[in-house]
Amino acid sequence: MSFLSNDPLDVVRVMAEVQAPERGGVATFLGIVRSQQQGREVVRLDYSAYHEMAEAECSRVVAEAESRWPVKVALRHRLGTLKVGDVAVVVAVGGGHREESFAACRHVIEELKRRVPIWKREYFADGEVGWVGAGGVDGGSP
Amino acid sequence: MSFLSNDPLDVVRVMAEVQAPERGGVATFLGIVRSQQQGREVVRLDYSAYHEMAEAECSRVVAEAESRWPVKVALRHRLGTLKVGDVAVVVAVGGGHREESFAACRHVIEELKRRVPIWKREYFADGEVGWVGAGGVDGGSP
Amino acid sequence: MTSSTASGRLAVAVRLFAAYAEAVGRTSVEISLPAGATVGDLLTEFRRQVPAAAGLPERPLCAVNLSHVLTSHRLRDGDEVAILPPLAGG
Amino acid sequence: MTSSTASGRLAVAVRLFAAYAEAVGRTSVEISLPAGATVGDLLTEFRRQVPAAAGLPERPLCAVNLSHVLTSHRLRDGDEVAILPPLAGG
Repeated sequence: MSFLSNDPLDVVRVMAEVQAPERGGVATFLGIVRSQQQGREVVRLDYSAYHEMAEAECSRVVAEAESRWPVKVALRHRLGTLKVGDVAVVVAVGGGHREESFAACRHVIEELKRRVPIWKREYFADGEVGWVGAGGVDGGSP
Repeated sequence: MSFLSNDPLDVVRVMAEVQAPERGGVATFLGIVRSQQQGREVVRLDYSAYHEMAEAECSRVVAEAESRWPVKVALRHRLGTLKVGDVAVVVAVGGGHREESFAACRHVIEELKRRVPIWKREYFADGEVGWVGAGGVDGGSP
Repeated sequence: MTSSTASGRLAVAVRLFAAYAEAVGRTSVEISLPAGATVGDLLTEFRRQVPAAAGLPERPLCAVNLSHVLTSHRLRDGDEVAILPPLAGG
Repeated sequence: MTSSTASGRLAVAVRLFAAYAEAVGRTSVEISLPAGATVGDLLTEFRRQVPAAAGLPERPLCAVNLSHVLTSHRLRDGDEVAILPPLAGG
């Protein structure tokens, strides 16, 4: 199974992956391409990744969440060119209780942003193009 | 618009109601009929409501969340006979930032459980039938 | 709904749902109370007039005109009062 | 990938992505280092050999063999080292 996809994400299918008769609460997060970034109008985005590591890191993030909470996690991130309104990431978590599902869902999206090597290039309405970055400190992560 | 429905909930449609170009994060919660309740096997549930008040209270819960956070909220609860695996409730929240979407989504499901007059009758595999209740204290709420 | 403010009394419609409707065997009961009566007074009068309500909890969740209220809430003529079993939505 | 442990040196493949690949003008560079070298040593040597890397931050996010590491991480012959621009997934 791959966590990365160049095709539009099938949100319903990702949510279905974590549903089961013993899991009463499904928490889901969709990250969607916004029309504005820091007040500037975005036309489209290009997402790219260090594929092998992004897959490995997604797998670790999911495994960690599933060992910390009694839940099932599904995670998918889209790559390539996305337009405003497109779904860039889906995190779906099914658990017996909503507290766990919410906590794990939140954790997975935070860890994805912090650890998974994915980059995005923004194309603005004024013609400018730029890489999006959030920091970049020593050796970084976990 | 009605928050209560006797028909199966259209999760995709409810999620679509809160998506917009300026809302980059959509948090969703699905409450699903579990196969087990306190270790007993459930066959089906009947949900009923004090309709007029349930609609009014859902409306207030949504309005409160939308005034507390800069988000759009969609809420739907199913009534009638549901079988294991059916979706009983959908809360979808779209916001500019995921913190707000998660916080509002969690808030709405908690308030719904605490305030909206909906009841459920469980039909167990062993033939027993019972009303589900979580407490019932003085004049209760908000 | 009987209007009886002229007589210094008020009339309210009591609605019952789910487990409570089943226990009492009715979904609605009209109750007459002295002016100034509270939801707590209504509960007392309701139990007196409806013996089948004896099994309801001492202080159930109550709503007036579609909003949750405390038992200290003062009633007005024509109010719709609901006695709510423990909620179980979601 | 050149194996050179016999000579007391090690060879690693440095991979570059996104903004850094663009800045340096390459996606991969082979670097030879003394045995026992750390990721920090690699960064120093990399900047020396690849002048276009001067614009990279002093202490970028680094990964070895698909896992995040600190710059104190000791390298082994044949490691794949990635210098990662600020992450922007989600």
